[in-house]
Amino acid sequence: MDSFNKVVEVGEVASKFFHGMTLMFGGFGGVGTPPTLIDCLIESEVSDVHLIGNDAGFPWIGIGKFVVLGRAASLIASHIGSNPVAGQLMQEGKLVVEFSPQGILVERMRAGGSGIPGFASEVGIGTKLSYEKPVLDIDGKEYLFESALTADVGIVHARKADRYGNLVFNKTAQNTNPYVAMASQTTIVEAEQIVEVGSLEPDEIHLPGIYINFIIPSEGINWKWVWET
Amino acid sequence: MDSFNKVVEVGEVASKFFHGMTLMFGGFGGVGTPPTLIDCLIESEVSDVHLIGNDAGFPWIGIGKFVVLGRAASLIASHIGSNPVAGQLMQEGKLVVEFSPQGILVERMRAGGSGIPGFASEVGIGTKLSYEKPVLDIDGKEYLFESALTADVGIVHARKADRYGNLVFNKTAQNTNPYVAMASQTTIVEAEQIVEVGSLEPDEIHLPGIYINFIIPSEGINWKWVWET
Amino acid sequence: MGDVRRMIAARAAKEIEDGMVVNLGIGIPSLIPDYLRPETKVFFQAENGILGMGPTPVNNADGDLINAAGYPVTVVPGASYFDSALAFGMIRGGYIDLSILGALEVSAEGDLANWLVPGKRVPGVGGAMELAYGARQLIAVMQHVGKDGSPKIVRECRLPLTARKCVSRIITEKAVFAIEPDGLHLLEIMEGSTLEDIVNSTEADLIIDVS
Amino acid sequence: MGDVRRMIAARAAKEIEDGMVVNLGIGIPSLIPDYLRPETKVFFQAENGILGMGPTPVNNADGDLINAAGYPVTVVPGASYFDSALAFGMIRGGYIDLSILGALEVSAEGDLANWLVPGKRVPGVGGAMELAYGARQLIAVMQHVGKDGSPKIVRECRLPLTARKCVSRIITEKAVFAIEPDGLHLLEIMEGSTLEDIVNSTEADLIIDVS
Repeated sequence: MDSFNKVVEVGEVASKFFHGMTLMFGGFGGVGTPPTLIDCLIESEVSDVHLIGNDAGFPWIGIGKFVVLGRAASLIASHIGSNPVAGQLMQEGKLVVEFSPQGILVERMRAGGSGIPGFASEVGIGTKLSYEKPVLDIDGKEYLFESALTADVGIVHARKADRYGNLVFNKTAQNTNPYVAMASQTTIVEAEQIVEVGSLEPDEIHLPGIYINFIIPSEGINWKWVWET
Repeated sequence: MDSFNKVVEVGEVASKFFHGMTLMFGGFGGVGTPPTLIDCLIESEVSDVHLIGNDAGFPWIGIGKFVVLGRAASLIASHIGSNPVAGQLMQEGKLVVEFSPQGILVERMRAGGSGIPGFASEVGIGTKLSYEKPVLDIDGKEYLFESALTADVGIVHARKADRYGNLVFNKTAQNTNPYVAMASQTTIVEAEQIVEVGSLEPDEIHLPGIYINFIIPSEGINWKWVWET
Repeated sequence: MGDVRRMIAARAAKEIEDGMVVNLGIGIPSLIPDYLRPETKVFFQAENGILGMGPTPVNNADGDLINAAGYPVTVVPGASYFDSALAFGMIRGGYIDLSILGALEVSAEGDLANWLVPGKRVPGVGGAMELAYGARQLIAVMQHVGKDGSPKIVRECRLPLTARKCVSRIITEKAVFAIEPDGLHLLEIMEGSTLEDIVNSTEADLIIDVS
Repeated sequence: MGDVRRMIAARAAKEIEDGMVVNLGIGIPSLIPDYLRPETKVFFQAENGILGMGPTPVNNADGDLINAAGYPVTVVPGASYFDSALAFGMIRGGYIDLSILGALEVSAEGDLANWLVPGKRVPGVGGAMELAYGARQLIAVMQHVGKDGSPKIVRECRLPLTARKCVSRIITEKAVFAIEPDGLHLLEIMEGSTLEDIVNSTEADLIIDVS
């Protein structure tokens, strides 16, 4: 592989998905979730997938399109309220859901991508979410230990990518994407625009291409947002 | 104070420095250390200062200009090799130095500014630097606990600031500056250029102005770099 | 009921002062900006990555410019975009002056329950725990009693907690309360309500500061 | 001595393969780019915040564009700038393919000592511990023996450690070694040196793979 040209056809990345994989996805309520890669995942027919991401999307938006097919075995997320099918699968015992406070979740992704095994937190102490977490006693104070999260495959979305994988995000579509890229063994980015190496300003790059393995061109958003319906 | 116009005269910020304060400074070998604020600190005559920053600068560059005056009581840094006077003060027992691995140091600043009490690390395990750190045992694995760092006052440097304190850094002068701003109770930025609120693109801002308390105009670098001498 | 929610939002808007950075939760808090004096200088933060959020766009909504509830917004001059880790770093780090969140129950000591009703639909916790932990000041807004008439301002929360001792003020359609070290103070009786009604519909003991 | 250092750098340059991301330490490693084939596609990372560092500028050095040793550099097409936390996140996270660091002592098991000589000037550890921890492959470069002729490739390091079991290869002016689970392998004898000389000036036991 030429590390200075990571652009491939959508068809080529389908083989990166595998049965039983841990898959981390960028996005917040579907915004910043890569639509073309979601369809590619659905078409790949892999199942028993362990998902990690901010939320469960909506039944017809983002990762939600995959969740409703029942091919995810588990999900680590901060909420699933926007996807009632996810809640139903959870109640039926078909989807194991672990809730993490939203910022703690993205911080755990960052830790996983930055060689930090975990961190201390006071968020959620004494609540239902803290029961299974190790408790640290540091100088007489108690903290929860929040462990790093990593994934086999990460799918992210960017406004622009150069062929090395340097990324520029757009507005609030950045959200968890940088950390998904860092924490995943194999990271695939879907970019709205692909440009030549050297055409992005070094100071305008939000995420260096070192974290990216494959780049595919986006076919654009193919769902209706809640506020459009 | 008008939070939408934090620009003040240099003279006004001198009163923010105080005897015995913990002062965090941005910069890496003096690059990205604010020269006008360093002079302001020197003129303020405060002493017994507890410094936190990447390194001790050079005797005539960056924080080094202050360190050589003997008015710092302690320094947490990753190295002091470029400032022999700092080494001498340390040997004489006049400056207490705590070494932290370079990336762990900036990560501790980030933790301090992000409400994270500390984090687990494997860097430096079994070395001289690990002796006094708490050891965590998580699922049978041992980690060092690296505690968050915070400061009373932080001094940072930026290429551009708008009057709210939104910052744009220049090239490698960014380094530790964002984290110094986050981890300090009162953060003063010295900017090469000050622009009106609304004239920076929301996606070009490297650090949101929420972290900034005061902005002063820079009078420019007033030292010779090593490679210029 | 819409009127009740708008009445609470209008009262909560008065808590927002010039120069504040404010994070508003979903539900009733999202109605608050409609009741701000237009000259108020305030920056709204959205935990998905905006500081300086503006009103809903009149047209040309941008699918990449969304608030934390998933709806299109605009930005004001001086706004910045950032990733979610920085957004929550701001929140946990104490940089949000005020957060106004919807609530299911609040205790006399300021414990907040707002994320989970056992046996009902499970939405998940979202960012509420971190706002409760990190915001310098937290105001809980809610209807004074449940649909069955049961009090929501209670001695001890029965629902799973979001965070302990985090709420400093409660605003309902009947009253405004402050939580102080010595207990729950009744600060203000809203128009259309009475002291007797408030005492009867509040489980927690009250220190009455109004005449 | 300059020639010895350049000889080591020239040999180390051959370890850099197309497509790698490489972090070079100060001292001998900083001389390596001079010996790369110009067509090598490599990205140099600097831990102060550059990916895609280029050569020293011929003129118009920029005080804000500096390598980790404090000297002016340029950037190549595709370069990016970032803060030090991200720079070290990359390093600890295993995104640096190869780091080449100067060394004071290396043990037969790959323990590295390169930051502190007790009783001498105390420079501090800088970023060495993290490069030793995180780089996928770590090559130590150094002169084969100390100024007093004492071996620097030792059974156990006497100097304070930077990290345990991190070095995979050692390059000196006399030889190239690989550290494998079964011990220290002599891979290559440099021009001007002999097997006898290497054995005599190396404290650690050798597995000799050269004829």
